[in-house]
Amino acid sequence: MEKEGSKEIYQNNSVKITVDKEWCKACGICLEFCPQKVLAADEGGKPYPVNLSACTRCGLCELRCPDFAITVEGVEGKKDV
Amino acid sequence: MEKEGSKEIYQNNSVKITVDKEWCKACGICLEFCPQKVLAADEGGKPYPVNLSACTRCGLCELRCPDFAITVEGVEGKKDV
Amino acid sequence: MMKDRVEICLSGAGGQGLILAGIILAEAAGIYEGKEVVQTQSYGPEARGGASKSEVIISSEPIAYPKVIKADILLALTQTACDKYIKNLSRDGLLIVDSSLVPKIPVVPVQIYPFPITKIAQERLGTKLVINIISLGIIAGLTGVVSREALKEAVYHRVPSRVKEINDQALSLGFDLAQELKLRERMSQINTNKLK
Amino acid sequence: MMKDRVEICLSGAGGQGLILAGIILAEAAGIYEGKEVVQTQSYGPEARGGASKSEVIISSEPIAYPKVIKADILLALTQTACDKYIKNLSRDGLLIVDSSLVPKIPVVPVQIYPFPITKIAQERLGTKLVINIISLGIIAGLTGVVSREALKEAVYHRVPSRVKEINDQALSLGFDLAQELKLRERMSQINTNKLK
Amino acid sequence: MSKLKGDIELLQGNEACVRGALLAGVRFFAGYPITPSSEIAEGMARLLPRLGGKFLQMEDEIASMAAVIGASIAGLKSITATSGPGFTLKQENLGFAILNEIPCVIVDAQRGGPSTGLPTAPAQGDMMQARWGTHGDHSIIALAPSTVNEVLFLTIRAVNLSEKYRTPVILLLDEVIAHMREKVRLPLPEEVEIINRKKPTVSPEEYLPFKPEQDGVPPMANFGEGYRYHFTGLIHNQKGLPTTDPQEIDSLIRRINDKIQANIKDITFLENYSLDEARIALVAYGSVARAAEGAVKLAREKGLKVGLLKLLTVWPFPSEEVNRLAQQVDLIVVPEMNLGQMVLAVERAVGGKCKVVSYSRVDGELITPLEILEKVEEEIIKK
Amino acid sequence: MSKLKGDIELLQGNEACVRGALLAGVRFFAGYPITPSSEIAEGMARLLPRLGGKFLQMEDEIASMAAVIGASIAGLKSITATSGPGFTLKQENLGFAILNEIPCVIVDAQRGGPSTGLPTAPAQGDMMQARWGTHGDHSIIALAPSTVNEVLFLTIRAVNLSEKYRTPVILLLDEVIAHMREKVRLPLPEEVEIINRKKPTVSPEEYLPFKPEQDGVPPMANFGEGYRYHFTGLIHNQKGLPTTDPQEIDSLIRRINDKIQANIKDITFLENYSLDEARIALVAYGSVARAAEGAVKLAREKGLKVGLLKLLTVWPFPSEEVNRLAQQVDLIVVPEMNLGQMVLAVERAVGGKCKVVSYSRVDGELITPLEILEKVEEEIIKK
Amino acid sequence: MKRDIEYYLRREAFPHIWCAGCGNGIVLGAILRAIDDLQWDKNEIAMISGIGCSSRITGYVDFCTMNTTHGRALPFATGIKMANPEMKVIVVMGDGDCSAIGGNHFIHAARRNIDLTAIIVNNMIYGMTGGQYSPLTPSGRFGTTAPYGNIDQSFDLVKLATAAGASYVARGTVYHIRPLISLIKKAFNKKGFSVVEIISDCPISYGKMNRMQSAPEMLKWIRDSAVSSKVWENLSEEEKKDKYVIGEFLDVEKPEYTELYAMVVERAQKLEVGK
Amino acid sequence: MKRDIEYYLRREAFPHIWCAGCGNGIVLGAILRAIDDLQWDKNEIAMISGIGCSSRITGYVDFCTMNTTHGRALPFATGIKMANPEMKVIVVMGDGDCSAIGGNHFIHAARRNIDLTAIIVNNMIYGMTGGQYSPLTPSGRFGTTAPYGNIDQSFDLVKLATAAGASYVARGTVYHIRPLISLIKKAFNKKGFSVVEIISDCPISYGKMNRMQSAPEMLKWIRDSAVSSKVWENLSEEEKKDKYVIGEFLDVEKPEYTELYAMVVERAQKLEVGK
Ligand SMILES: Cc1ncc(C[n+]2csc(CCOP(=O)(O)OP(=O)(O)O)c2C)c(N)n1
Ligand SMILES: Cc1ncc(C[n+]2csc(CCOP(=O)(O)OP(=O)(O)O)c2C)c(N)n1
Ligand code: SF4
Ligand code: SF4
Ligand code: SF4
Ligand code: SF4
Ligand code: SF4
Ligand code: SF4
Ligand SMILES: [Mg+2]
Ligand SMILES: [Mg+2]
Repeated sequence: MEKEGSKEIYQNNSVKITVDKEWCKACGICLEFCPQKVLAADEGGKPYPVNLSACTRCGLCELRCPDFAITVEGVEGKKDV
Repeated sequence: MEKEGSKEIYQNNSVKITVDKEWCKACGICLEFCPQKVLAADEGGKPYPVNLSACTRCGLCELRCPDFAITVEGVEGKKDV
Repeated sequence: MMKDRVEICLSGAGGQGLILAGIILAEAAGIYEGKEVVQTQSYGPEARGGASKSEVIISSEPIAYPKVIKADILLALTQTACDKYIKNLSRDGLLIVDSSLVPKIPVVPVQIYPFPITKIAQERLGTKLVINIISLGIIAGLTGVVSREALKEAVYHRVPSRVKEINDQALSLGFDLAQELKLRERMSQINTNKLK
Repeated sequence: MMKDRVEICLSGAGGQGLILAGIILAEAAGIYEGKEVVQTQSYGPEARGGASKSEVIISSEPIAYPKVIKADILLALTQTACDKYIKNLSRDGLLIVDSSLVPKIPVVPVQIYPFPITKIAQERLGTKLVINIISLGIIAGLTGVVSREALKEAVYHRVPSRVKEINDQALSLGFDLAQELKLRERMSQINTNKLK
Repeated sequence: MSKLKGDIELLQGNEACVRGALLAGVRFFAGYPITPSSEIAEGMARLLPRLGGKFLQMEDEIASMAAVIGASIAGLKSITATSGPGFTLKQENLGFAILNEIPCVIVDAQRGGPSTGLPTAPAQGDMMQARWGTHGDHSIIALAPSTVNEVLFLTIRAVNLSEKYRTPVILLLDEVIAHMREKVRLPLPEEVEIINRKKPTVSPEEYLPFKPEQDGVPPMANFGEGYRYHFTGLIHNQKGLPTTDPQEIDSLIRRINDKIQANIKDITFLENYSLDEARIALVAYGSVARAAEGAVKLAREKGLKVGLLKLLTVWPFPSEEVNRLAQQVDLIVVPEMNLGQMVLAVERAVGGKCKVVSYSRVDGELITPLEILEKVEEEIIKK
Repeated sequence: MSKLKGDIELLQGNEACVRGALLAGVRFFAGYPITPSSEIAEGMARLLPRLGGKFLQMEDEIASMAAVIGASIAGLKSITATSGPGFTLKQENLGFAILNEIPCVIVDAQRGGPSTGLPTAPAQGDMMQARWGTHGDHSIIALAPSTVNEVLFLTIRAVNLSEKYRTPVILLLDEVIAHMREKVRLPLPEEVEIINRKKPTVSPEEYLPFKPEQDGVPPMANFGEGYRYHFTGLIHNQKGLPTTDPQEIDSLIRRINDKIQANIKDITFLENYSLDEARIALVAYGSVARAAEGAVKLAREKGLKVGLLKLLTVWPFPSEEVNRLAQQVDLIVVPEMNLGQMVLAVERAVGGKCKVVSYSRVDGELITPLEILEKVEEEIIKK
Repeated sequence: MKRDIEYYLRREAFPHIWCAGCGNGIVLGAILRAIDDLQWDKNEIAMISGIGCSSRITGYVDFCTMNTTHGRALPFATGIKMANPEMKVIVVMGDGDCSAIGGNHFIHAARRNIDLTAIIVNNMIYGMTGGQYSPLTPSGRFGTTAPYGNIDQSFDLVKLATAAGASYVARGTVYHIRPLISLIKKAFNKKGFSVVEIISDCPISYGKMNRMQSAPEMLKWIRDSAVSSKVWENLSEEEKKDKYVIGEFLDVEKPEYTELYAMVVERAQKLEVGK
Repeated sequence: MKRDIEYYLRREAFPHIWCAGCGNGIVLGAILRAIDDLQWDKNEIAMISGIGCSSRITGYVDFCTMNTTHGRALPFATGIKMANPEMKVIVVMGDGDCSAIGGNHFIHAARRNIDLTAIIVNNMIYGMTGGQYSPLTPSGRFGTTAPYGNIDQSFDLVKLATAAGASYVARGTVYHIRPLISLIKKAFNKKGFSVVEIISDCPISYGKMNRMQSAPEMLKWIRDSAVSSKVWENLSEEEKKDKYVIGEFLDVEKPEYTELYAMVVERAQKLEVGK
């Protein structure tokens, strides 16, 4: 995991998930509805990937996040979510 | 024709038509749509029966008069219009 | 009629074209003769019906108060209007009534000119729609408050072209009626004088 | 705490139950101990989020001005609230913070009592929903501004019966925390004295 | 341990308003939610049906005001509550109620304005609007409490005055008063004086719904009681039918104004704090009156002869009392959470008899006692 | 025979308003019909499309006011017209326009009130409402013509003032003025001074839509011109975004008030009739000013030293001028077709410096010169 | 027992203010005849209107009446009905009153399904203010504010009332006078929100601008443009143009508001006791 | 070219004021993604809202924006569109904003068929004022002003918009996020008045009172209660209870208002010359 300001970046060789810890309000939507159960909650309730390799880059977490706090990109560049 | 205040009463042995000359505004509806052409306009445009005997007591003139100025009764008593 | 301020009240019912008459009169005097004019109107409640009046003030000087205080000329085209507004007529004023619509002419010490305007309109022009213009002709003819030419221009300016002709005739008819009456008056005066 | 007028400011974020805490505190002092009280509150814009505060004034005399002028006691349950309201704290006031939510405790010359309230609540009671009541226990325990009995009555009166027990525990927990701290303080004082 | 006294409760201003209304016999509420008045609607929704009364949430404030009038005419004492934006929307039908002499109470819990403004901040920006918000000539009664206890009692008074004078009454709260909680001793029902609208004593045939009695107020029959008559927003005669007769018009317009002005003594509630011997007077109302009271205390501690005239009735404006005050003091300071509204009425009432100074605050915060004191001291130095 | 002068026309007050607006560059009208203002809508419906402008008949007055604001923001000079009941309904969005500093003109052709009142009778019952009708603190500009010619020119001024000060301007007619016809010399377009809203001189990135220039007025970019920014009815900062910062709040509220008050000299139009050496002054506006002028003539004929101060700008109220007048005369009589509204402002401005007397008429008839004279004489005798 | 219509009139207010031939008088007659048929007690009837020529109707009838503000008759009536559910509450509105400024109250009264009868006198124009087009003026027709022809789509009140939740919806005309009386009677009898739209004539403000100079001419147009609902369904869109459909369109049973509210009162009082 | 969503945001206004999990943020994302797909120029977009939590949306986007008065967004937008028909005008409203106080403007905008897109964030409650029931709160549910359960019938906005004259009407949800973006895109592309109602979650003001304590719980309810329009038709009334239908319901071509008005201008100017 890398940090960039308030952002935490999780990356493997196919996907990059960024969580903005400041904007995230720990609502739990992204993790609850991730089809692959990629995400888990940290102690503040904010998401981090526990299973990054399972991520299909479906983009649903990003699309449903009410706070623009999580983004999913292919490592080749921004994924069309 | 009899007069009773502002009312003019026309009557034969089956029907009695009363026109209130004060309330009547000479709109012409009653005479225009009398199915039997019973009514004609006087010089002020107000109705009077020219053909009382043709009246079927259908009551349409009374029902359509916007000014409650014409009534039709059977001579035996008020006609159910 | 050479007073500084002439107050004219045109009264009757909604639909008789009195507002238009007032406008034409004001336009004739104001635009075509360069006088100062104000035209106001008043009508009943928001809805139709009831008495209606149109007032015109003509003056050689700027007009402060825009409403008629005591009318110099009162035109009454209905009984209701006549009864309602007669009290506003000046003592040395002129009352012009349509005798076909105002059966009960009030008994007041003013000059009264009854004309069966509606009846004549129907008979001579075949329509009742121009009684307002006939009335203007009568007023102008009797009083000279505005010239015939100015009135004619104003009528032309305000009525649609398809009805210009009939309105023209109506105006003439009004002037003729006034003329006839004046003549008759002069005659009767002569006669009266003779009798003296 | 025997001042005539004690001003208490409970601050944090919407959803932390501070308004309710203020009401309970006011009710305890006002209804169950017969003091004069005023409780006011202020929140952000019409919508949710942002800092929120609940103020309680307790006095032995009628209260004219209903808002806190200089707080004698400030409870801060978020960093934002702490930063925003610390300036309202009186110089000889008391600052109580939830150290699990307020990492940066301001450096000010007042008495500061940090408690990891949320953490303890979660650990000992298994819920964060009662930090407001724990806080009340701490405040009362530390300052005696209101009695334990009165607070308990007020809590019972205001919370639904199915959560009475947990709230009761929360209150006790708060008093215990205050007690512990006081003890520790006294100890350290003794120690300090010894060193002298 | 139990409550010290069974009938003492800690109530929010808005809750006290609900309780006062119910004690006064209100059995109908129609409204539309708006901060900071919504707790009144919520309290009514909960309590009215328990008393067999009716609570209606309408589609907007216009409809709420209409429903309140309708319900009052049908015989229920009725109330509505709102804040600035909604108060503005109620104005058209408020005018209808004034002209038709319908008893009802409108609560305006003032927040910062204009427009949506500051929904959760206190202000006193609607004081003049309460007087002049609807078009056309009219008078109005408006009351402004400054404690929760006063909310309770002035709500009862508002209902009573509306019934007594057959007129809408406005209760002006502000965000502080509306949301503040204080101890209130709730009166027992039998302790509450209740005034009901006068009923006609004549038969339906003889009844003239707009014919005043001695006091300028006509008796009012409720719909459904056998008296059939007409209400209209047009100027009407004593039967209630439209008129264009100048005399009838004049007498209606003047009467609905005079019935309030002529009874101003009965309608005016004021309170004095340390005014005897005062050389400087504060005139204040609503939450600011609390600050002013605080300022008086501070001033007296400093030996300054400052007193407070607290207005509980703001409209009709107690000009006479203020004028009298102006003859006693050298200076009147009017602290307000607006740009200076009631100070205009004060200046007019004073008519040059003493100096009048406005102290205004419009930043969403309650004025403090110290600020007022400072303003007073500043003025003293100027002299 | 032809017209004496091509550009002299006999126009109704309402028509003159339409013509003035079009000359001033108005290209958008939204409204809802109501007597006695409907001819303005009708004229706009006919003439606006000829000039490529837009006429919209909305579902009600609330929507009309909203559409006018929207259109102004999108760059068209905009106007709406109504009468009492509709004016009341426009107040909420009027407040939005004031707070957001949207140039636009609202015409209120006053009729008898309150409520539906007397739809076809003149009155001046909305004078105070024009000032205080919307909730919250604000200032307003309101003009009141008394001749058809003035309607034309004050409409142009109203549009210009609204653009110059980025603020709504109210034009107060009354039924007499609205329906009256007089001769008007229509100015040629090149004779008309036109003021347009200041445009930003900075780039979109630097633009702060609520940052005032020296004169207190911020430049205004229209939507669609490349400047993207925010309007809100909440109290906002210079960017236009909501704020709860007391200082930002205070400075906005005071600025939108001050930009008008500070320029009162530029905004105030008055006329004097025979005021030099007058011992008695009439203060009047609208159609009543015509009666007052008549009364002055009558009085002068009788040798009474009476003059007239005619208010063309009624809000902000020209207190200074009235105060100065009070120092010159012994008596000010304020004739109004209401229960005495502007007289309150006069009394306040006079501050006891001379006697002020209200003469009021509320029966649907225009006050006459003689009545006013009689009132003056009555007061003279009293002395 | 049939009564003279005058039994229901405030005679002193007559002759009424409406123009010669105005449909408002015909509507008034139809309403009174329906009431007479139902033998309702005058004391139990509240008749509420807004502002407009049609709304002046309440001044002429000997019931508990109210001529309210423009567009707001329904919420006034709602207050009356809630306060006294025993009253029979009739609301008369013009097309502008009901569907322009009053549109929101109309759909909300329907949504609540409160037991009121709304009678809309649709003369397709703002009559009282002198002929401005209304939301029910057909496209292409003229008004003083539509000098180049009306470009607005007009509402179909039947569809609107149905979509909003009414219980009974019908449309009649002042020409088809006997069927009109029946529709009104059915509406009166309905428990719930009932609507009768009546196509009416305004020879002055509408007729004159749309080449129908007199009341009889307008009635003829009304007669000739009306199509019964049965026939309507089989018409092509082309054939429907410039015509309108009359008849009954909705008649359903569902819970009425004051009855539902009575249940709220019951529930609240039980809770109170239980507490 | 796809852009970062942040391109469309006013970053300085973030984090936004909405509660954790509030559907308003999801709606905002969906709108911006639709705009991004269409590659609209930010300078040409006006986004107008009323008052409510959902209406705060306009403060967060980098367009020409306006947070107007409660319920009045549509007439403000109408003024903008009429004055500058080139602009793409999007109107965002809450359920209360649109259907309670704003109901009349909604049906009239639809009637005029003016080229605006109305997006209604239907969280079934007055969120901002703390949970009073709205005209879209289902019967039987609770609100702070419905402590004994809501007795009001709720509007069906789809039916209402259709009856009133809209050109395009659809309903989506914040759960069904990709279909939602497509519906919004179609609405944006429609010439005429288009409506997208979005079932959204308000865990605070609605959820808490109706036994859904968190945003995920509310989203689950939204997911489980939604039925596609195809399936819906085959459900019995019983089965429909407590469910709602999503999909597209209307998509027709008809004359648009600003285009019709352009013809008025043409007509008027021809007459002018002819005169
Ligand atoms: C708030 C308000 N706006 C406008 C008016 C003016 N007004 C009176 S009646 C009316 C419309 C009348 O049309 P309609 O409702 O169709 O009734 P009709 O006269 O045609 O019977 C209008 C716009 C008013 N009285 N109040
Ligand atoms: C005229 C007016 N009345 C009432 C209010 C108070 N108010 C603000 S938002 C709102 C309702 C919000 O509900 P909704 O439109 O559903 O939006 P949400 O907050 O649920 O997104 C109300 C009643 C107001 N601001 N203005
Ligand atoms: S992109 Fe899809 S699979 Fe990957 S974390 Fe997000 S929701 Fe889960
Ligand atoms: S959906 Fe967004 S705000 Fe919610 S927990 Fe996930 S990242 Fe945080
Ligand atoms: S009752 Fe029928 S037939 Fe007889 S006059 Fe009247 S309309 Fe004609
Ligand atoms: S229908 Fe009535 S008003 Fe018309 S002419 Fe016949 S009697 Fe007279
Ligand atoms: S204007 Fe039309 S609706 Fe009004 S009374 Fe005359 S005919 Fe009837
Ligand atoms: S109250 Fe509801 S709608 Fe408002 S921000 Fe919170 S969750 Fe969203
Ligand atoms: Mg109509
Ligand atoms: Mg909502």
